[in-house]
Amino acid sequence: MSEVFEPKIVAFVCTYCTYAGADLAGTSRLKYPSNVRIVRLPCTGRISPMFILKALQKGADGVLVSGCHPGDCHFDHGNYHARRRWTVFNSLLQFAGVPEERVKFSWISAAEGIKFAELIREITEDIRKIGPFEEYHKLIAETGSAAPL
Amino acid sequence: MTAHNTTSGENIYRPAVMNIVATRDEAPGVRTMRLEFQDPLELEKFKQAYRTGMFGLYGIYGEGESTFCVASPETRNDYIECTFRKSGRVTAALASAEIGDLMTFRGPYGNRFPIEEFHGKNLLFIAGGIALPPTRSVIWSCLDQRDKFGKITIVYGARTVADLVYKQELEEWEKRDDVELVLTVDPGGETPDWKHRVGFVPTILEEAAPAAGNCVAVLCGPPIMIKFTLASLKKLGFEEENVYTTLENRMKCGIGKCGRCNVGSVYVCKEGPVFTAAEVSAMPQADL
Amino acid sequence: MSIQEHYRSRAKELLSSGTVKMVIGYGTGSTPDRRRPVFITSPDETDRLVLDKACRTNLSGYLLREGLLSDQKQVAVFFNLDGVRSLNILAAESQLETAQVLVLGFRIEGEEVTALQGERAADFKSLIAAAKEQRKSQPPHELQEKLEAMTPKERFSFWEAEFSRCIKCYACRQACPMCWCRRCVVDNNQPQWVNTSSHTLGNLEWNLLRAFHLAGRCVECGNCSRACPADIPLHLLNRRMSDEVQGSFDHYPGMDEAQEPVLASFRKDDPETFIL
Amino acid sequence: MATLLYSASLNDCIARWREDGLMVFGPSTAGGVSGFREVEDAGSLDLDLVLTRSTLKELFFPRTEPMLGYRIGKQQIETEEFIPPEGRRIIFGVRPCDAAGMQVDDALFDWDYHDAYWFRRRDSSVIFSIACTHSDAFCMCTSLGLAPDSTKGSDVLLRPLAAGNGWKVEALTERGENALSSISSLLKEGGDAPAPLTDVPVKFDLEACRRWLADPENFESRFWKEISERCIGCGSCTYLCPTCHCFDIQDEGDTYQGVRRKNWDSCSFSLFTMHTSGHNPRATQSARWRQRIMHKFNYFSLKFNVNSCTGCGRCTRECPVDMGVTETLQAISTLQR
Repeated sequence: MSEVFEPKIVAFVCTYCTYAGADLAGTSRLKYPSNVRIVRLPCTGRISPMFILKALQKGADGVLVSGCHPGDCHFDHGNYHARRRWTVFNSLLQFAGVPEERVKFSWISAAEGIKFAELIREITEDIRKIGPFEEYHKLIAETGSAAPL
Repeated sequence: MTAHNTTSGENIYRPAVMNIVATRDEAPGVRTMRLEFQDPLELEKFKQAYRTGMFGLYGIYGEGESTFCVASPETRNDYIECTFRKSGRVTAALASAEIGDLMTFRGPYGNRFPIEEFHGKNLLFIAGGIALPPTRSVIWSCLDQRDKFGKITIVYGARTVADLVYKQELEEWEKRDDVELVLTVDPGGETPDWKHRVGFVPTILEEAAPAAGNCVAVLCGPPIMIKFTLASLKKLGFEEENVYTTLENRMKCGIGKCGRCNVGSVYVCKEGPVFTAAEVSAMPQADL
Repeated sequence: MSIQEHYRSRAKELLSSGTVKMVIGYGTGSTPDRRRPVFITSPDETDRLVLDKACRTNLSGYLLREGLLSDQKQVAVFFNLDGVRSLNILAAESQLETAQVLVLGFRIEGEEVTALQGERAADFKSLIAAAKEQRKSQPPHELQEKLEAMTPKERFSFWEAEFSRCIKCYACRQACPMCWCRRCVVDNNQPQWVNTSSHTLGNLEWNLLRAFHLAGRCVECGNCSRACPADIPLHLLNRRMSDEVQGSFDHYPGMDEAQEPVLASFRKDDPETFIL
Repeated sequence: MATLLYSASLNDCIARWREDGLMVFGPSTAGGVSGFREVEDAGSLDLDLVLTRSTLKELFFPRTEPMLGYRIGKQQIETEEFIPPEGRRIIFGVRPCDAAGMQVDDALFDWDYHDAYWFRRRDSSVIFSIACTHSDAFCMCTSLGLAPDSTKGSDVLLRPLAAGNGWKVEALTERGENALSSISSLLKEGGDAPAPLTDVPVKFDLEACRRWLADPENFESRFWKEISERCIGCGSCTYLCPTCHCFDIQDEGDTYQGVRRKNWDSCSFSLFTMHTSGHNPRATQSARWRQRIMHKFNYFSLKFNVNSCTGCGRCTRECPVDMGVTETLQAISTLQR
């Protein structure tokens, strides 16, 4: 019997909104898949595209980057800067052939525990449908290093 | 996978596994570790090969390897001591390793101090800052067979009192009556209770050095100190052939392949790291 | 007078009068079809300067040579419009002052090389503005269109094959006038974000990261593609990035030296259709 | 009478070798870039190229190769050695300059410490070189004391026939003889005339250059700065050189498991010699170009009695700013001592 594929997803989130939203999802006992590993950062402005590449390098099947809604940034405009970077990096990834389902971006506030749970569910299901990121995993395997995720 | 302690002897890039058995913080960011070979065969090979002056590549898998001298003398070759400053990726990892952790050693490589040629002579050791370790291995090699040498003088300086390394050994040497120890710190680096000298090594050396006749000098330090100290030694009448120093260049392989440590045509890893001042003078100075 | 003669005599003038201390231009290469950068410091040497349709290299990177501009003296450089744009970006990014750079401007169109009017970066503003408009209506790049039409999987294998040839010689970076970092991110090892090894994964990471770092800064001069010994169509990545910043933020890099870097600025109403 | 291999039989030769369990490599083009790749038939070979873009070196010293795999436990470190397998290989259609490069690096990789990564591949490969009947503006083997039909580093030398239908075959080593014996039935005897070799003009006086380089007075000559002024410090000349062998050792993975790799590195890179302290013995691009030239034509020959340049001309051919060994040595030949 073949093993059921469990997508490995890394979420880079800002601590003020999305992390708080995830926390709320937890304290509200909302159920969402345990496939996501959350990496908490001070602000989406701190989330470099290199983080996304690193997650993929370590074997992630999907990545979520999420922070405060525009206008809500704790540091006033960190997420506006992040948005421009995402726009550019997202189109670069797609041009390079990384399917859009694999790298997602969202705004989730501290009050949106439900949105967080639903989004994680949705992303996990989407990736489950398209399967492991085999093209990338093949490249990792060629390096001889393991993908420890 | 094969366990590491089966030696194949074939792969020149494969390091030996070492147990960290002791560590000592010497100065801010500077640490000494004592390492023991996990594999007795590797220890045997080391004992056969190691002579004072040689160096090794110390490593942590996942971070890489870094080159520094073997700070322990050939007269005490059951273990390896190394002293390093935390400054890059590998040394940062080594600095956070603890007693009982494993690390790697590849070597010993390079040439040695011709200690038997020093027999019957007076010895002058000069070191600055973190460069005491390579000098220290020669000092102990000589102190461990003290009767073979004449007068021994050690001139050691650092920027500040806190930057002096091997403080316990300095105390030990100070107490011995067969060693003259001259300690100095740069002006401004002294503490209120500092009872030794204050001044730069070349200046202090000119005041404290023994006569140049029948004397060999061993000099290690940062390039700028070497430059001025060599001038002082010249003034004191030392022949370049009687002054030994070590060169330290960036290395990856340590065995003459990777191509980065050469000064002119001299591969520091194979033909060094020990050179006489005369040999260093013959190198293209712009490449140092 | 041919454009080459025109600029030779202008260079001679500039050097003899002491207006500039150096002219960076093109000279003959090791074969008849090659041109190489030359650095002229004496008015007697200006006849070494060549200007024709083979002069493609963007020379602005040389302006950042250590110490070259530190004495406040001026340097004249042969630039096409891309070159002037890269000069503006270097100024916008505080790498140099345009007051120290005198532009010997030219344009290559087919077989014809013509002089551009003006000698200061700011003189080319309207030409650059026109180039911006022109870029909006430029015909699509054939290979780029083909790629866009592929499935992600096909695109991934296309790039996988291309990047597998990369030898990590960093000629793209070294040839790029915009890659002025003293220490490149790939050379930082604490942490080591990108694999330095030249396996396909390391190559992919490197090339994507470089393309990202050039987004909104690339003037599409083509230095990287010409330098690449593995013939990887690097310009396609940069071109795609340029499309993106122009389409999404109306940003055309190198308009003038006051232009804000696109990824260091924002508008509250920037588009965000892809954000959930 | 001489031993001949007709082009028409080449496909059968390749098939025979492959049946014998050998891998066959040769010049071929992929993605517009030529290099040595494994081929299954003669049709995939690009034997008309003056030279491949990438060198033969890559088959012996890959641009990145795993050396050791490691897995770290509490009390022991397990390692796995990735010494290349001894799969036997025929490398067909090598140019004599590339083959000569093999011998240059043999000396280095055997200098007191025997590098198994290099020699396992050397020992299991048979190099079939083809003498050159055409060359381009960048070729300069004759300036280095080599020739379009040099035999250094080759196991078999093939001389193209005038009719263009095959090669005159000459075994140079035992390895070469063995490789020929397995295809002996496909070889013919005949008196066909070989084609004339290409004429590669001598471009500089090597001995004069070496004398100039050996003079310590010239180490800090202004010449170095002037000749390297346009160098952008990329590694393409070193990476495409058939003899450049500098490398880096890099760990990939984490502190639990991963791979230690040997990666190409280049003396052109500013960080190559940079000390942790920030001191850099070769801090300028001119110092680095000097190192490259000195290493090839002075240091290496002092140590191993051979120049580490075989005159392939790739450094100039592929240089983004049209520099290279040729220009520098030509300039040195004309310098007044």
